Parts: sequence; structure tokens; C-alpha cells
Amino acid sequence: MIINHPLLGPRDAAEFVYLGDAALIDRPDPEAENADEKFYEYGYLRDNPAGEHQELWYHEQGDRSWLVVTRDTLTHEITSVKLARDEAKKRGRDK
Amino acid sequence: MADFTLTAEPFLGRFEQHYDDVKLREIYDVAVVSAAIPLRKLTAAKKAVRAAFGVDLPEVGLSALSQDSAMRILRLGTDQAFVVFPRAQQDTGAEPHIADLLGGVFYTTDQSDVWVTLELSGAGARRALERICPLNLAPDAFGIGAVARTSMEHLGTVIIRTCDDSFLLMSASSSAHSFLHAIETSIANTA
Amino acid sequence: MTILEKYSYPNPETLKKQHLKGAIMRYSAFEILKQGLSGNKGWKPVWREPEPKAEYDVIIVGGGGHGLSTAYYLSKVFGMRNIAVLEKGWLGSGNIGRNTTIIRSNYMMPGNQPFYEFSLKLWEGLEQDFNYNAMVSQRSILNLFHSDPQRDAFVRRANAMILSGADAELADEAQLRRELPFLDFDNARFPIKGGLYQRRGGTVRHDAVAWGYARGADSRGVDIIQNCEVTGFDIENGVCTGVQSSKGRIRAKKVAVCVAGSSSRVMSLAGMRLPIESHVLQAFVTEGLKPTLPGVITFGAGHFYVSQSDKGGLVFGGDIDGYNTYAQRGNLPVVEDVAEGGMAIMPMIGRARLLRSWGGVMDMSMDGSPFIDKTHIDGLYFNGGWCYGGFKATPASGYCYAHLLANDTPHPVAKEMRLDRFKRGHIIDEKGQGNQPNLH
Amino acid sequence: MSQQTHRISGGLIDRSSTLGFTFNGKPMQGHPGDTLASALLANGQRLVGRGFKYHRPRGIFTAGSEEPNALIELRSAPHQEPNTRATVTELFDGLTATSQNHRGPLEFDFMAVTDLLYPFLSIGFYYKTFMWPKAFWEKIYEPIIRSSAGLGSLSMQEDPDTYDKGFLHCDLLVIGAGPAGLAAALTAARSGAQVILADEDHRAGGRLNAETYDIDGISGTEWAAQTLAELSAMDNVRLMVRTTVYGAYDHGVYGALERCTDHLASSDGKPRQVLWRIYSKRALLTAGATERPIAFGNNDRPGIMLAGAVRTYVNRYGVTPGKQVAIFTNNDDGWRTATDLAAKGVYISAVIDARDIEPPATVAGAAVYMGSSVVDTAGRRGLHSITLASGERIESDCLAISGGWSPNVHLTCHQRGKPQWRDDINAFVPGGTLPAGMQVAGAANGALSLGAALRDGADCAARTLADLGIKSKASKAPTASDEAHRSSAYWHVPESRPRAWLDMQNDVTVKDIKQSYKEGFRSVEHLKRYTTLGMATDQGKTSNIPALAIMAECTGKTIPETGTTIFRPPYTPIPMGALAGRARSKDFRPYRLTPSHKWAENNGATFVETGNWLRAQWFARPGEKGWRDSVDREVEMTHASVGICDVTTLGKIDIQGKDTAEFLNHVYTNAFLKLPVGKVRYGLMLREDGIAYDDGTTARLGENHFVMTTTTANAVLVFRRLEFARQCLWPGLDVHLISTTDGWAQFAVAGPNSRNLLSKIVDAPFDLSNEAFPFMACSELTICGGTPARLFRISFSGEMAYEIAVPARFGNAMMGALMEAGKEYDAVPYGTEALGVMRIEKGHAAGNELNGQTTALNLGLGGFVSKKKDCIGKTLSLRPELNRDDAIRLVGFKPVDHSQTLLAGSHFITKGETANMANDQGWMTSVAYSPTFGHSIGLGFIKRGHERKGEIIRVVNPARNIEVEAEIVSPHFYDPEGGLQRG
Repeated sequence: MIINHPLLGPRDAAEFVYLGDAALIDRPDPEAENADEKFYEYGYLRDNPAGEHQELWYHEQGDRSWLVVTRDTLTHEITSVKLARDEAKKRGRDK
Repeated sequence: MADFTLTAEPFLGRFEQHYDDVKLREIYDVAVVSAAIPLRKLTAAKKAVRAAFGVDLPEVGLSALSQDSAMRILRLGTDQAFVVFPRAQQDTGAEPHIADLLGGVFYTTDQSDVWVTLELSGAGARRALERICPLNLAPDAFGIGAVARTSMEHLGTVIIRTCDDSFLLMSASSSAHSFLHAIETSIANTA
Repeated sequence: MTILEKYSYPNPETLKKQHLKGAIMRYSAFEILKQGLSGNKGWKPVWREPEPKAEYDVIIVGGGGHGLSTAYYLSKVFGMRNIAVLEKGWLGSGNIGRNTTIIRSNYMMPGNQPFYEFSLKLWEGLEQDFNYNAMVSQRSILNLFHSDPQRDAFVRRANAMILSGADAELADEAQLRRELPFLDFDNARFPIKGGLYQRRGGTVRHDAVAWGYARGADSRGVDIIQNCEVTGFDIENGVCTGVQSSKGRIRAKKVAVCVAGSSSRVMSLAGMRLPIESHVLQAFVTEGLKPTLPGVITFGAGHFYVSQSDKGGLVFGGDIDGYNTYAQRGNLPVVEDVAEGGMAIMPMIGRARLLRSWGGVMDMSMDGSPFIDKTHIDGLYFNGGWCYGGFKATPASGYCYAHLLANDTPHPVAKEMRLDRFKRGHIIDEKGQGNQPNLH
Repeated sequence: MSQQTHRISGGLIDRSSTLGFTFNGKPMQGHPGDTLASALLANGQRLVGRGFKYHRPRGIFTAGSEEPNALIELRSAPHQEPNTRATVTELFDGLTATSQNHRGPLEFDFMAVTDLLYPFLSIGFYYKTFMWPKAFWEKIYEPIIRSSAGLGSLSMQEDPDTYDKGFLHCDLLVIGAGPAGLAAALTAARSGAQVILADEDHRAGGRLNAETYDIDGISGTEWAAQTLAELSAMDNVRLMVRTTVYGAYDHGVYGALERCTDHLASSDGKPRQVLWRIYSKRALLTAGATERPIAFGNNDRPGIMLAGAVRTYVNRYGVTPGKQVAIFTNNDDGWRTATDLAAKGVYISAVIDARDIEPPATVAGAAVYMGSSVVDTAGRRGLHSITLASGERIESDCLAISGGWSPNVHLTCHQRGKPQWRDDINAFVPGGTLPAGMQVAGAANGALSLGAALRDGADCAARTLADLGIKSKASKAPTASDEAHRSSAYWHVPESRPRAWLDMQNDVTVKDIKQSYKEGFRSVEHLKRYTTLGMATDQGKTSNIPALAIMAECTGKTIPETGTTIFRPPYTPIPMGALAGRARSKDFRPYRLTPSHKWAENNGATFVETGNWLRAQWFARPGEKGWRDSVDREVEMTHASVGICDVTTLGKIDIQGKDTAEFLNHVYTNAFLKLPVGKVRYGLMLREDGIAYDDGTTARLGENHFVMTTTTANAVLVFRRLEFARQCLWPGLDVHLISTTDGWAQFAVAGPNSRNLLSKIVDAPFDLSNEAFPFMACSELTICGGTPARLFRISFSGEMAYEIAVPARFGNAMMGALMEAGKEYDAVPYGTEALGVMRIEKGHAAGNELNGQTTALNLGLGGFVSKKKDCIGKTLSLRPELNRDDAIRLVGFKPVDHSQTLLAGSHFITKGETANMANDQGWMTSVAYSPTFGHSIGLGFIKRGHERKGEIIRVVNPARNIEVEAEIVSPHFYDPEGGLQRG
């Protein structure tokens, strides 16, 4: 597979390490009332869709950036690659 | 008090070898300082680079020579650059030097001893790299000054194109011998 | 008394005495002679091709190994007859048809070990039980270790196995040099220091397992319906009453899902999210060779395991590709990584040629261990999360699932394989990799 | 030359030189340009092997990589290469080939008796028998089956050749250099695109080399040569012959195998083969088509060949496979074999066409039978005659069969492609979703005439250029005539009574397909698996379609309704050595060496692999009898005075930024906000699932500057997780990470004299006194007259100890300097074994305890999980089952009888209880012989361990058949109060 890095251009996926669903960015609020339930879901339950999947890849043999890659799990087609840091900020993780 | 002095040793013993149309040597007197751009300080960082080196902070994936050609600035990531320059073997002052030059804007870390640096040059350089480097090194895809981090034979490597047929290759110093072996094998296999 | 002895389960020896009933042709050397002399014209279909009835007691979704063995044991051991197996493709087209055929019970954790040992015992009597030669071959499985910490972990495992009633044997380097002289002992990057044998481990002809179970279930009246995809569940007031399928609606008192790599996809039709990701595992076979390897060998310092099939091909594999996928194919980096591991321990295979590669979609769970459980929806059951280890579990999985479906209580050896275990913090993590499925 | 009885004129071989080779020891001759197959045929050798199941005589069937029959063992041990296709093996001087799968001589194979037993060896017979008695399967039946299975053998010796890998990039990858591929490459190359043109043959040109067609007024062979010359001269073209593109992977990545030295007698130190990974923007599959046979009785005798192959041998190799050639065809192309052979003066005894039509051509001297068929053949070790449906026998030593051509769709199936049936050519063509970026042209796409293939190739290339935004330079597409290729859907001869072979290698017959149908194995996949059709080394390239057609006949469905065959990578088999490349033996993975490696080598070190690192395990001194002597001494001398150990392998992460302390608070269980500058703190990390992950110390060198250490094993993983936390979880924090593991040579200096030793090398005015630099202090300083260093007052050994770091290039000298400075204290270097002993004595958890299955509570580190703040893993660590009262706890063990040895991996059983897993209390994680205490000690996890100190427990190790009794004690054997390390 080839991941078209937003800054570096196309790179062999072998340079990357895969983590999983990009929902892992959405770490629950530990202070929330049902934090244990939320953390259980965060830690363990996955949509695991057959089709479009937003997922986290880490460019370990590259610029060390975490990326959010939108990839179809049936065809492996990649339709979007973004810096996870930007995505995390967009989701309000920078407070 | 101290009766002892420590002598630095180049990682590959100043390796140098000429093959038919390829030359490979260890660049043993090189300082590497990483300079991280503090959060939300990109503008200040750019200014500092301009002031220190007389050139613009290169875009990610590119490098630039300082105005006096003494230093090469590699932009390896959004918030990370390396400054690479010659130094004396015993010299350990690279990091404070760069920190000063950059006016304290960046977070600097001495990386000189993290990396072993090889220069691979000559008409056969690309042919040898074809065996271990997954990147497209065609001049229109990876021109002079281009820099990338990738993996060669299971070793993380920074590759910089310095001329048409000359590349700097930096890899972890602890595996310097394996790295050299990988490059030498590539040269031998394509000779 | 071992844990296994404590729990009652039919002894394979008694199982095999219950011969097949009905019109089914009994296979034997005599039958082969008889048919051979009459031009092999009298062979009968191994299974029927029925249309679905309006209602069943149990619908099993998924006609792979686990679904077929569930149907077999439900009908044979638990006396149920009105059963359908719905298979989206052709029967046996799941991972039973695309694996590396290894059986073993070299597990360590109490939640796993008795289950896999039960499975191995069922394998040991399977062929006589279902009158089909699946070529269960207890050629042994060897896990090589290369460092002291690895050795310590294997000793712990070996002891756990023996204390559970399974067999385990530690071999030192000298013994391995004698038995497997073709391994790279002298020039290896990671020296071979010894290994853990399970002599009762081995290989089985995988397709034959599906066919044997299908034949046995079919002969007891189970309707195996191929090319029938489940497209939804009928759930009323929290009770599952049947399925919608490409062949229409079918009512059922109980619906039992076991669809491996499609687990999340199918259970999402019931509104459930699972602690599972789908990943692809590639497997490979070389051209046929005269006898080369005695048993199964796994490399402890790289990603490689190998055995030789009865047809002569070296069957091997390694790690999963590591990204979520439902495509039954992998990519080059893993192919090469696996070959590297192979050449690192046995450089004599350099001139053997890889003939075919394929990929199977694995239901990788969050701790690498499976589920055989009821769901919060009455009448809906789930069996999955087998990761890349589902094949060896086929008999026990079917048996325990059948037990659960018949009695509504878990079989004792599968009692830890619950869906709620992560909420409780009861993790069955053999590899210690945590909640990241691609690391198991 | 005299023995080349079947050599005729012409061909693309070099008759000016002669190559000697042997087949089964018999010397033979050929010429450069020959394949082993053409040379064997030239020497009149028709019988080359034995069938898999029935050991029937088999000959050469094709002239390419689709060969099912002519498999030989090439070369001799250790270079021996089993199952090598003679049809693609280039002849070289000194080649040795041996036939496979027979007992006794090839001509008189004892195993041929199995052919008589065939009624009892029908498909699937082995599933139906061999079940009783049970024990016989593994002892008798299976060994027999196994020794008859497989064809060739490995030498069982290490492969003596080397292999390499490589990476290529291009705009357009053209797969197959036949007419369509050449036309396409020419169009693309002339427009300036970066083109790779790959062909499996050693001579590019494809069928043009085997045919007598004209292109643009010159012979096709000549046109191919001219085109190749033009392409070779262009620097935007990489022409790769002997290169098989074997797999289509995601996003335009292709795998290709280049055979560099297989055509030479010796590889001469160069890689034998190179495995290329080709990154293409677009790919064009121009892989041509494969001819298929017609099945009829006894159609497997040596001398029966595909018609196109016969043509190839005659036209390309100047060899005639027979002197009385008969042709059996269902299509017009088969006639081309007749006319080509006749033109070369080869005697054609008969042309038999299954179609009842006007003969499409006239063949001088040949009897023509339209609407007829071959029903049987004769000839024990090679064809003598054929029998027609009419009963007529025709003398013939070669029968050329043509059942039409199947496009080589293989690579189109490697992803989601599903071939589609075309009635007009009676063949599957590429269909479904092709690999992204792939197009198909020429015969591979069903354009079966030469003119069409050339046009299709050029057109496809032009479209690709447009797609890539490369301006196409108009150049006239080459032209050729569109020869006739009408065919009929005629797959087997129904009147034929003897067994008719479909899969020649796996010995699957027409009857087998019918039996498979009868037994219910009707879907293509069931058919394939039950009969083993297409599972042999040729992957059914010639047999799949006819078999499918016969199954369609049985089911009454059409062929496309019956199914299609999906091909999987690789296109042709790939040696394991090539897939592994250089990564074998010591080059399997890189070595990481510690900075003092050289010093250690010179001072008696034995090394141990720790991940990719090599670390000194112990330093033997003369007179020591075994490793234990050395290790005991290293421990004793460290405890007694001072020891030095290279601990560079521990991960070091330089962390800077104004929010670093807050960041560390998120990733460590314990608090870091208030760690003062100049201090070090132990930190514990959890995974988000609450399990202990890694531990180490973190030093605060400045307000915004920290240095974290990780365990050796987890250095890379912790860095990755920290980057995840920084970029994905807390992107608002100003934190920057960079690894400095390799940058600093770090040494533990441990023991009561550690301070005295260090005081000799630190530069003034640094104050090492306990007051100025107490336990858990850290500082930057200079040593040895100005070398920058970092000093940490931390202890893993339990002694008063330091870790001192200098830039790595000084590391080797530093080890020498420390030893020199320590001379007066009898300083000792120690390795990982002594390190391990001392950490067990001290009760520090390491990899055996931090194994990814244990919690802070289990480890006795519950107190490190701050109740006042959140951290990664905290919430899930609170789950009830992880906090059970009877949770396992890390404690120490000592044998009741001090002379006994504890072993790691043993399990704990309460005294008086049976040893089984139901009664399992835990396990021993780490053990050591402690020279300090004079007996074996151990660490282990045991249920409620913290409450069971003093209890005597059974330590059982049934795998080693050992059981000892041990007392549960505190894990802190050595200096439990910690006075020494503070002192």
C-alpha cells in the first residue's frame, strides 16, 4: 500500500505503524460521571466497518507524524490523509 | 582532579572506499543538532532561521544551505529541523552553538552522536541505492537538497541529495556497522 | 484430577461408537473397493442442497468450520434436529478453507488452556467419530526460543499445559540439533537455544474437516443452505425471532452467529458493536516437495511458522498484515517479512518456491481470545474473536457453542469466553499485548 | 552435433557454439538460445518425468511457464532446484538435470504399478479410508502418502546463493513484452514517460519470436528486435528481461522477480535473483494468452503437446518435436502449426479438426479430418500413434493439440478482479474491478489477432499518457494483419473411453470432474479442493478452463454460471531465498552495538542478543570454569567495591517544552509536576487498558527539559506512544520529543566505591558528596578535562550507584577511563547476567515481570498510581477483576533447602494441594543464584503474595520434572531498607 503523506508525498505503508480506529483520538473525559463505561467503550468496542474507515497510522520510519487515513477496508482505496494533530485539534483536544 | 582524557572515535573508523564508479566514505566530523519549533512559534522560528543562517526555513522534505554554505538545515517534520555542519572530532559544543545562533527560539538537542553519516557519490550511487531505498530518487522526484527519512534494510535512515550523484545517508550510530554493510553490499551487488 | 477430568465431556472414545445413521454412505476401504470395481459410478452426494424451511429451532449463521461443527454436535450430541446452517458462499468457504491447518493446545492461561485441550482431544477422535478421514496428523509442534526470557516464558507455558493435563516437552539445543539438523544453529542472528514441543500438536486437512462435519450434520437432518446471506435479524422487544436472508425471512427460536471475519459486520445488523477488528492473515504454500519437515516449527525471533502438508507443500505463515481490512488479500511487506523469518531459521528452503499465497479475514479480538456467549438480545448468540487461531478450535468451538445453545449455560471449558469480560477486567491475553488487536 | 536428431534449420539459437549438458547423467548438446526443453527435444528425449499419482510417463507439454509436466531437478546439491520447468530453463554449458518422482530408472519406474490400481485411487479416496485402525494413519498410511507426494526434493543444505531486493518507480509498467507490450512501451516511451517493460522470457518479443507473422512489412521477430533496440537506447525505459511480474498489490505496487544468474553456470558471488518492488503510477498487462488442450483418452503421453508450443520449438528453437506430426484442433490457430511446420519441411501426418467446416488452410501431404476427433493414443514411453473416433489409427510421434487460447488474466485477479466470459472467443477475459491503475491490452484482453494486439497496446498506452497528463507524441502504431482465430467450444472428446487428463501434474481426469459433480462438490472451489485441480505448480494454467467447462456440462449451466477461476499471487512460483533477499543468517536483522563494544570484546566479554542489541553478558577471567564463576565474581566485586556496566541500551528520550511536566503527568502514573530541576524520579507507565507497560527514570535537567529513560525492549514503543499522546491526545501542549538513545554512552557505576571512582574523573568543582549530590540527584557536568557528561544518582543494583553518560563517540574511551580510574578499587566490568542477579536481589521488576499481563497492583507498585490525577490507563486499571482480593502479587522466594535451585517458569502450588491448574497459585518469573546470600533466589507472582510472607510453598516444574519447596519472602532481598543506595 501507498500512503500519500500530506507533507511528504507518497510513501510505502511499510514505513508506517498502524494503530487502529481514529476514534482513539477521542479519549474520554476521566472526570465524567460514567467515565468507566466510556473508557470501556473507548478501549474495547470498535465499529470495524466494511467500507470507509478512519484510522491512525504513525510514520515511524519517516517524520514521526501520526496520520488520520481514510481508507476503504474492502478495496483499500485511500481517499484522505491528514495530520492527526490537526484532526485532534479540530476535535477540540487542544482545550 | 582529572587525570584522564577521553578521545573520541569515529563510528566507522573514517571508512573510505572507492569502487568503479562509486565512492563511499564516513563523514566523521559532522555535528547534528535538532531544533524543535515550539508550539505556535512558527513565525518566530522562521525569523530566527533567517537571522541565523540567512536563508528561509525550508519546507518539510527539503534542506537549505546557510548563506555561507557552512551549515545545512534539514526540515524533517512540521515542528522539527536538523542543523548539520562540520565540526572538530573532539568538539562537543554543537548544541549550545546552534541554540545561541537561533536566539533560544527553538528547543535544541545535540544529535551528533546519534547518527553515523555516510556519503555515497558517483555515477553508480543511485544504482546502489535502488537496492535498499524505497524512495523514488529520480531527480524530478528527489532533487538536489531534498531530504527524507525512510528505512533501508531495517534501519531508519535520513537521506539527503547534495548533488546530482551524491547523497548523504544518516543512520543510527549504534548500528553503524550494519548500515555500512548494507550500503557496501548494495554497491557490490550492482557493480 | 486435571481440570479437564473435572469437567464432564463426552469421551472421544464413546463419541466414536455412535455411528452415523440414516441413508448416508459409510466410507471404508471396502466401499472404495466396491466402487472402484464398478467404475466409481455409485458415489452419492456428500450433502443435500435443500431450500430453507419457514422455521427452525436453531439457525446457525455461517457455514464455515465452526458453524458446521456446531450443527454437527447440536444434532449428534445434544439431540437437536431442526437446524439450518446459512452460508453466504459455498460451505467451508470461510477460514476453514484458507488456513495453515495447525492444531495444538499449547496455551497458558486458565481461560484458554482447558478449551484448547478439549479441542485437541476431540481432534484425536474426530475421524472415527464422523467417518471421514480429515488426516489428523499429530506430527508435533515446536516453538523455538532464542533467549533466556523467552525460555522462561515457555517453561511457564509448558508447566501450565502439563498442569492442565496437556502434553508439553522442553527440548534443549543439543536435542534439536539431532532432530532438526537443517535449522541454522551455527550462523543464526538469533541463536536457537531450545524449544517447546507439543508432540500431540500437528496438522489436519482443513477442507476435509468442513466436509466431514457437513456430511455428518446433513445426514442428521441439518439443512445446510449455501449461497444464502443473512441481511438482518428480526428482533422484537429485545428477542431475536429469526433472520432476513437473501432467500427470504426465516424464523428461529435461536440464532447463533459464527462468521469469523464478518463478525462485526453481521452483529452490527443487530445493533451491536464488538471488541473485534477484522484483519487479514496471509498464508503461503510452496511447490510440492518430498518429505522435508517432520512437524510444525515456529520461529520465536521472527514471524514464521511452517509445516509440510501431505501433498508435499511447505505451508507457512507469519504475522497478520496489521490493518483493518475485509479484503482477502495482503501486501508485500508481510510476504517478505515471513520469508525472511523462514530463511533465518532454515536457509535450506532458499530454493523451494512459493507457489500460492492467500489471505483470510481474521476476527481479531482485543485480548487475542475468543467469545462463545449469549448476547443481551434473547435468542441471539455469538461465537467469534478467534483471531488467527480458529482452525484448531473448530471441534471445541462447535461443541461448546452447541452446549450453550442447547442448555443456555456455557460449557465449563468455555466459561471465560464471555463478551463482558473486558468490562469486568477479566482479560485473557496470552501475549500480553493489550487492547490492540493487530498485536495479538 | 550428431545426437541432435531433431534439430532442423532456422530459429533464434546460436549454432556457432555448442553447450554440453546432462539429463539423468546422459550427456547431450544444445546451443545458446535453447531452453532445456528445446535441447532435450533436439536430442530426441521425449520422456522427461513421471506423473504425480499414477507415475505415468510424461513429456514436454508446452514451451513456457505454464508447463505442467516437464519438471526436473536442476543442478546438484547444494544448488539443487526441485520442480524446475525445463521449458523456461535457459541452457548453459555444464547444466545437469535429473528427472523426478520415480523409483528406479525413469524408463522403468517401479511405482508405475499404481496406474493399475487407479480404480481404487479415484479422487478423494483418502478421505474415505485409512481411518482404521486409528494408529495406522500416522505410522503407516500417512508416511506412504507423504513419500509418494511432492515431486522434487530439496538438498537439505543451506542455499549457497545470495539474493537481493530493490525498488523501482515508473509512470507505466508494461507487463509482458510481446506485440501489445512492445507497441505500448514504444508509444509511452517516445512520449517521454518513465517506462518499465518486463518480460519473463530471456528474449523479449513474446509470440513474435515463435511465429512467422509480419509487422510493417518485416518479420515479426525482426520488428521485435528493432523495437527492443530502440527502447533499450532510451534512458526513460528500463527493459527487464528474465523478469516475472508475479503479483499486483495495492496502490500500483507490483512484485517482480529478476533472474540474474540462473542462465549461467555459476552466479559468481552476485545475487542469483533480485526481487523488485515496483511502484507504478499505471500498469498495463500485456501478458498474452495461454493455449489450452482438448481432453481425450491417453492424452498425456510424451510427444503430445500444445500446438502453439510445437510451433515455438520449430520456429524459435529450430527443433521439431516429432517427425510425423499430427494436429488436433478446434480452432483456426491450430492450422497455423500445420502450415508453419509444413513450410519447414516437417512431415504432417494428419490434421484433425473437431469442427465440421471447410478446412481453413491446405497442408501439403497431410490427411485432413474435419468434424473428427482423437479418442485414444498409443505408445508406452512416447507417442506412436493416435486413434480417431472413426477407429482409424494414424502413426504419429507428435500430436499437436489446440483447444483455443485463454487470455492470461492472472494479475487482474490479484485484487478484486473477476474474469468475464466471452462467447465469441470462448474464453475468460479480465473483468470485475481491476487493480487500481491497471489496464489490459492485447491477447491478455481477448484481442487475439496480432493486428488487434498491436492496436490495443498502442491505444492503451496513449490513454494512459493522457490520464497521467503526459503529452502523447504522435507516432504511427505498428500494423499487421488480423489473422483468423475462430474457435469452437469443444473441450473434451466425449466418445473417448480411456482416462482423459485435464490437470496433467495433479493427475485429474475428466472422470474425476464428473465424480466430483456426483458427490456434490460442484462449486468451482469445491471442485478445485476435492480434485486438487489447478493446485499444482502450474496453478492450472492449461487445465482450469476445460475442467470448468466439463463441470458446466454436468450441471447444465453455462461456464460463467458455473464459476470462474481466480488466480492468486504469485503468477509463477518464487524462490523463498528471493523473497527473503539479504535477510538471512547474521544479516537477518541489523546489529546494534553498545559504545563500549570494542572494549568489551578486548576484555573477555561474552555477548548476548537483547532485541537487536548485542550486550556484554559477562566478562570471563582466566581460570574461571564457567559463566557462573564470572557472574558471581562480578556481583561480589560490585557489592564489595565497584562495578561498571554499559547501560546505553536503555531508551533515552529528550523531552522539551514548557508543558513537559504536565505531559509527563498524563503518561506516568505518578506525579511529575513538582519534580525539581536536578532531580530524577522513577516513573511507571500503564497502557490505556490499565496494564503496566514500562518503567524507568525521568530526570529534570531544566525547567522545560527532561530526559526520560525506558526499558531496552520498549524504547521504540514508548517513543511511539508518547508521540501519540503528544499529537493525538494533548495536541495543545508544548512538548517535543527526540530520541537520544544512541547519542549518549551511559554507564552504571555501582558499589560502595562508586563515588570514589567517579571523583577521579569529574571535573572540578563538581561536588559528589551525599549532601551536594544525593540519591536521585542529576546534573550536567564535564569530566576528564572538559568532556560534557550527564550524571544521575540512581541505582538498579541496590548499591550506592550512579549512571554517567558521555557523548557516544567517547563511549569506548570512557569505559577504559572508568576502569583505569577504578583500578585502585579493583573495579570490575559487569554484564547483563550480573545486572540481572543484582536487580533480582533488589526486587526490581524487569521484562519477565512487566510482561504485558500484570498491573501496578500485581507488581507491588500500586502506590505509584496517583489517586489525585488522571493518567493513561488509570480508569481501566480500576476494573473490579483487576483488583480482586486474591490478585497475584510480586514477592520473593528462597528455597527451604538452600542447596536447591529455583527455576523460572515454575508454578506455585499450596502445600497439601494437588498440582493442577485449578490449584495454580502463580508462577516464578525470574531467578538467580545470589552469591551475596549463597543460595538461589527468585521473584514471582503469587495470589495474595503480600499476605503470605513466611509461607512454604511448592514450586513445581513438571516440564523439568523438578519440585522444590520455597519460602515466600519480601522481593527486596538486598538492603530492604535502601540505606546503601542512599549512602
